[in-house]
Amino acid sequence: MTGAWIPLAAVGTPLLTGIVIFLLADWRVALRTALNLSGAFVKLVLVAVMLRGVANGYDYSVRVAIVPGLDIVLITDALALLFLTLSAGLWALTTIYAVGYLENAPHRSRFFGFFSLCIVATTGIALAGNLFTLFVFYEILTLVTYPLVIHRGTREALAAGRVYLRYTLAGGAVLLFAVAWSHALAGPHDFVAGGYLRELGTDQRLSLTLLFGALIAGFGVKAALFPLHGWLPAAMVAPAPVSALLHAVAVVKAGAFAIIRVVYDVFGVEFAEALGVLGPLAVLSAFTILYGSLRALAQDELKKRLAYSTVSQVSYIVLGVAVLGPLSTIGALVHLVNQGLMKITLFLSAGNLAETLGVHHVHEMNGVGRRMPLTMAAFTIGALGMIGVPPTAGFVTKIYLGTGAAEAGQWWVIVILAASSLLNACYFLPILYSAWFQPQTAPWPHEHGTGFDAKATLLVPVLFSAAFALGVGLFADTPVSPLEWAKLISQREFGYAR
Amino acid sequence: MTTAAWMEALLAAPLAGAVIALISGRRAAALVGVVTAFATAAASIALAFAVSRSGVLRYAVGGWGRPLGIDLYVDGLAAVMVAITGVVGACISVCAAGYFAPKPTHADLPSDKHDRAWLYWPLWLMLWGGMNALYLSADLFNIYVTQELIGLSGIGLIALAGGSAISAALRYLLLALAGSLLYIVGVELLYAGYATLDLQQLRDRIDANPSTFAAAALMTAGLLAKSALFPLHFWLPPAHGHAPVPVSAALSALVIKTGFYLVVRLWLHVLPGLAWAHLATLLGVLGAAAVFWGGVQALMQERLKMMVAYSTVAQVGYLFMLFPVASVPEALPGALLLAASHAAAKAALFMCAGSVLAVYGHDRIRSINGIGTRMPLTAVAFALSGISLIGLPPSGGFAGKWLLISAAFAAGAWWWAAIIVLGGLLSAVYLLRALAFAFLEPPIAGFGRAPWGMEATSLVLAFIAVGLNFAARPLSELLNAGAG
Amino acid sequence: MTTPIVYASAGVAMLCIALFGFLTARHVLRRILALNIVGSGVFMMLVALAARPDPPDPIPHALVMTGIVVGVCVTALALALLRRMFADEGSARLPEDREFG
Amino acid sequence: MAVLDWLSMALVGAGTLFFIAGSIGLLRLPDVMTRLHALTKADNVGLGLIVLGLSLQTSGPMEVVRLLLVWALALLTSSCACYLVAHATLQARRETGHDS
Amino acid sequence: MTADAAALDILLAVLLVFLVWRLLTLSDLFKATILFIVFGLLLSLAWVRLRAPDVALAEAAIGSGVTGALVLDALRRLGAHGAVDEARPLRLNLARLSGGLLVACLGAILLWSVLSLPAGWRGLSAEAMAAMPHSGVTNPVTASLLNFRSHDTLLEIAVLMLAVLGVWTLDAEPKPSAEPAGPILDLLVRILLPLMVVVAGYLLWAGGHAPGGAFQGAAVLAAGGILLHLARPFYLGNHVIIRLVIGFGFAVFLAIGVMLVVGGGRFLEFPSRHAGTLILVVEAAATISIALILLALFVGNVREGAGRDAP
Repeated sequence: MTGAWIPLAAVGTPLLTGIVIFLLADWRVALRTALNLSGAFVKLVLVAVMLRGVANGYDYSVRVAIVPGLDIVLITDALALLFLTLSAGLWALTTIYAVGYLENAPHRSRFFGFFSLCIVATTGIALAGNLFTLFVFYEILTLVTYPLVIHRGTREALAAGRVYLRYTLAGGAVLLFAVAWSHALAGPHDFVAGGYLRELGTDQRLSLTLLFGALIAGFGVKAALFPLHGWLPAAMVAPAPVSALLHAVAVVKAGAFAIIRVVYDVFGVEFAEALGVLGPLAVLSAFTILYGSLRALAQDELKKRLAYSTVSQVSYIVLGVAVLGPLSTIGALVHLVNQGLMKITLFLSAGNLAETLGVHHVHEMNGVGRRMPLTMAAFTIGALGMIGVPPTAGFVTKIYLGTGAAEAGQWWVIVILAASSLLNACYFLPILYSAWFQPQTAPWPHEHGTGFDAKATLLVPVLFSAAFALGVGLFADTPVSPLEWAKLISQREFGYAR
Repeated sequence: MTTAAWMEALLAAPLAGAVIALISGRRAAALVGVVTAFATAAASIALAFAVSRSGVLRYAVGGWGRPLGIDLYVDGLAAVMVAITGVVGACISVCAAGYFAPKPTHADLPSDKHDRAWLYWPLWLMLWGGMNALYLSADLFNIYVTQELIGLSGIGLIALAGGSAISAALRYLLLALAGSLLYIVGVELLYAGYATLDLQQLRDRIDANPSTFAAAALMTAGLLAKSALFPLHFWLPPAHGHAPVPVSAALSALVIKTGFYLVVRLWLHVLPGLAWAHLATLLGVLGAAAVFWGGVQALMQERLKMMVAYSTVAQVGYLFMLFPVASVPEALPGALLLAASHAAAKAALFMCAGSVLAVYGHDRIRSINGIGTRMPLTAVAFALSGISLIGLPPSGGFAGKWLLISAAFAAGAWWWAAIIVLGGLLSAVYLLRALAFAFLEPPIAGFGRAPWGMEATSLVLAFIAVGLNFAARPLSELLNAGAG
Repeated sequence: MTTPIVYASAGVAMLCIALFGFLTARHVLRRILALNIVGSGVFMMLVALAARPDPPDPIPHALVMTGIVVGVCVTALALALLRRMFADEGSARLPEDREFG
Repeated sequence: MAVLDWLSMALVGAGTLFFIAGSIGLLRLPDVMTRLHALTKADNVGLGLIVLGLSLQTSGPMEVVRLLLVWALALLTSSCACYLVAHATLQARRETGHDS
Repeated sequence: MTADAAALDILLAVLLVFLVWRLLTLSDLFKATILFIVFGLLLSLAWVRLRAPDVALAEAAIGSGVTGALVLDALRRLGAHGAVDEARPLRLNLARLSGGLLVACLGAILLWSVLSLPAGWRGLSAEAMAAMPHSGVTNPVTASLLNFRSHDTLLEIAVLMLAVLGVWTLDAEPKPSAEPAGPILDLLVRILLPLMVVVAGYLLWAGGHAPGGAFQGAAVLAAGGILLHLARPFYLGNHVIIRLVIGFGFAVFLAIGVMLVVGGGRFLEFPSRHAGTLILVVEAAATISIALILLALFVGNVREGAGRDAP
């Protein structure tokens, strides 16, 4: 295990940058940006090293003992790296965006400090080797995202913060109870490919089902499953980079990733099926998909509409996990990445619109395509991806989910997928139509600068993420794409034939 | 230096320091106080290491040996409590050096009290000496005298603040006195039954007869009054709320723990023979009631110091939830870790409240907008100690709660685990409510300046409270080494 | 009925009456006197216990002596606090016992 | 029963008689001044008689000296106390102006 | 047990219990205080009957003497209004009933444990007598106070010091406007004071072999001081001499304990050869300190012209 220091370095780099940035005064912009970017770059290098290592079967793991018989474990299996790559890449993009977005705003050191700590938590969740470590970093994520949600310091921000805390801390409490219960049932186990609760057999069916329910409820809060999604729309009051990174990538994906870990590495998907818990999970996620899309339809505020579409999109992943079979698993895994790319494109472009033209609501978007063509182009790519139009990443996911469901004989899933695609179209196409084909009817609420489009630092990240979203779709079959990596995971982790 | 040498130093240093401080009066009391504080802290940590190295020590004071003379018995449990008192006590002394500095920098201690501020040092060192003597003693009556020493010095310290602290000190005195007398009735019954006052001799001679049960019940009742468990908690909030900041920190963080320690010593070391399952459940239920009652009260408080005082009532509840699950080996380390991180975090919180009081002149929770920008150190200390009190992962409080919860599951009583988790949620509500105001814009301008020591020490204590997360392993090793 | 048993039972009686007196009294001076008497009751039980063996057992005597001295200290401080409270707040009762009007 | 025993019995009996007289005086007499009068006079004489009675029973001369010392002290303190109480009551009367 | 001795004990016991009940139900607290002092004196009589002369002396001097004086002084400060507690007739509400029930069953258990004690109860008297030869004194109570359980006594003196510190933390009270009590008291003081000092010295010295000792001697000395204070009011500030004397007893005791450790023994382990002298040294230092402490507690925290309000 010579490379054992690499996972620690992956968690340590953002931690170090975060602490140093906390100590910086607000006006030291250059130093802070340099620190941020170098931290992001070092992180990307580490991730690349780990990707190459894991691709050819190498494994780094670190074990730190906290309490006799209980350790913090960091492992680098293929699933961990999928989420890690996504978060590292998008963190770099969003940092650049945030530097531009928050120019001469107050409390920037505090903002970027917590921003890096948030990535520490996400990395920790990705590399967690057992349920306890996953829980520890999961709670840290709550702690460090709260100050970002209430960063603006207004009364509404505090109210949104209270809502956010109410959901996440309640989820955390249920989770603490569930993790301790799992330790009581099966002792402190690390994640095992086929799940370690299998040996308990189905004689303790009731307590195992309750445990599964508690774990899913705990993680479901962050994965915005139906009854627990209330905090996501409320948290849109946060600045754009926060809502982009956290609610499109880090926080929401952490919940989905954790559910994948629970189903595949704690219970094992066959044992879960034997317990009969996958069915209700599928129904719940399907309902969330439809519910999210319907609520998105009724939202006039752009960011609220995107928030509700995130609620429904994340449930695709949970649906893919809940449907037995290799294809739907691959669909779920690859959607983890695709949805991240597409959603960050949408949020960043929405941020551009708000920052440059002060456009917050859909009805103000008439003719914005002409005023800011590049941003709207990126927004269009993201929107089409969401609907699942062929060349984009979204299409890849839906194909795999559909064929997986058909293979598992669950026809109603395909109906759900079709209906949700239709609903996506219903709430995205009017935006595109009014943006491109409607003339500008009213003056922009408050316009900054008369330049061609948004500022460079805001525009470049948006274009990059749009390119990624498109590229992932187009070059799906190339060995380096997330789809390949998803197939590798399902083949290595869950023992399905290629 | 053998264990005995460290123990003698630990016993004599605070008492000697107190007398010197008394005699030196206004001029050098603070200097003597701080020097003694660091000496005692060093001795207590060295004692903990010595015990973990060479196991239990039985020491006959005066050379007479057990039934006739007084024995001191230093095992893992005593060493841990002494170490906690040492570390937190040293930080409190530094904070007090700044707080009672000659020129008045805070509205908390009225200006006409300043010629008597030097009295803090002899009283505080006596309190500390009393606590050390209590943890080390293995003689029932000697424990009574140390409790009186602690009680009296505590009352003197509370009365330093004057004003409404006087009636609070008087109520505390009456209750502490009544508690001690109940304790003494128990001691008399045990002495009548077994003709010895030594704890370990009692353990070998105990047999379950009604008078022993009555004695144990009376002593426990007396101790519960001292550690302010739920039905007998009403004296704590006014006493800790109105006392000067370093005093309320010392009382909430350390003095409350002596009552808890004695109940643990009584029921886990001296009387395990008795069938006390029902009493254990009663203690657990009272603990649970304390957690919820304290939490609700803390939520309704307007002032920061009163909120922190009520949160002490709640946190004491957690400690007493050890008893229903005490049969599981990892329950005790969990409770001690919880006690340690609560001590550090609570002292830090009181110091933060003190800093806010010094800067803004008041500590109303609703109007401390933006202390994050105005007093960054205090805000970070408040956040970290809040995290430890709630029991969120990267903190000592979490490790303690985790051990208690897994002990509850191991003992097959999952409902205790549920209560601990819900209690944590409740404390999250009132602590983070106060913290949220720190981020509110626009920040209100404060005019004063916090004493130099207070902000720094509160940050150090907050880091200790979080750092205790990694102390679980050495702590359980110390307890096993001391099991002896 | 030997002497120790007479005095021990008297001690128990004193203790109970004084404890009840302490619980029900509202005037702090009365509560201080009551606590002193509870102390004397316990000490009487202890000394009665010590009087049983032929050379009386000196340990309870030492305990009682210590107890009496500690009792004086606590009473002195309590009385000083009572005087200060009365001077400041005008009532010789604890805040929760005061009924106004 | 030697003559000495009879004599000390008689003396102690007389002493107690005086004490009883003093107590009855304390209960029956109307106000402070008269009660003081009864108390100090009767009790001092009573104590003297008892001391004399006991001194006959004592083993050696030192005991007698000690008894007499006790008596002398009692005399001194009770007379002073009587004066102080009288002085205080007179003062109280002067302030409040009515018989207390 | 001659019949009349038993009758005396029973009478005394009943009288004590009656006094306690009467004391706690009187509405006039001045009468209650007087009864409290009488109760203290009768209690010391009871200690004599229970063959505990040392405790009797301590009870008489400290238990009822000093405490009685303190309570009377406090009563004077409370004034007419404060001294009366209109004890409403004890109507039985739920709290009182449950409290009464609790206390009753406590009493029952205590009584049962007293009665069920085996007649041949030895306690530690055998061990104490065995250890007496090398305890340095012949009075067993002084031996157990200052040698067997010396740790207790050390902390007890610390408690005494704390009481004074506690009183000093309070605001200074205004000087009461008492004019001198007249020549008779001066005469009494001039005669009694030297006598009291001699008696205190005797008690201290006699402690080694007969009932007496540091606490009793200190109490008599303090009583002398209180008498002097009544005759000619004087006030103790907290300047260095007073603090030195107050801390002196405890400092000597602690210093000896620590020196014994430095000399190779254990904390407070008196070598039997000169335990007697060491005990005497400690007792002498303690007597002076405790006398001044008790006096300071009585004189209280008074300073010329200090204080905001007159009672």
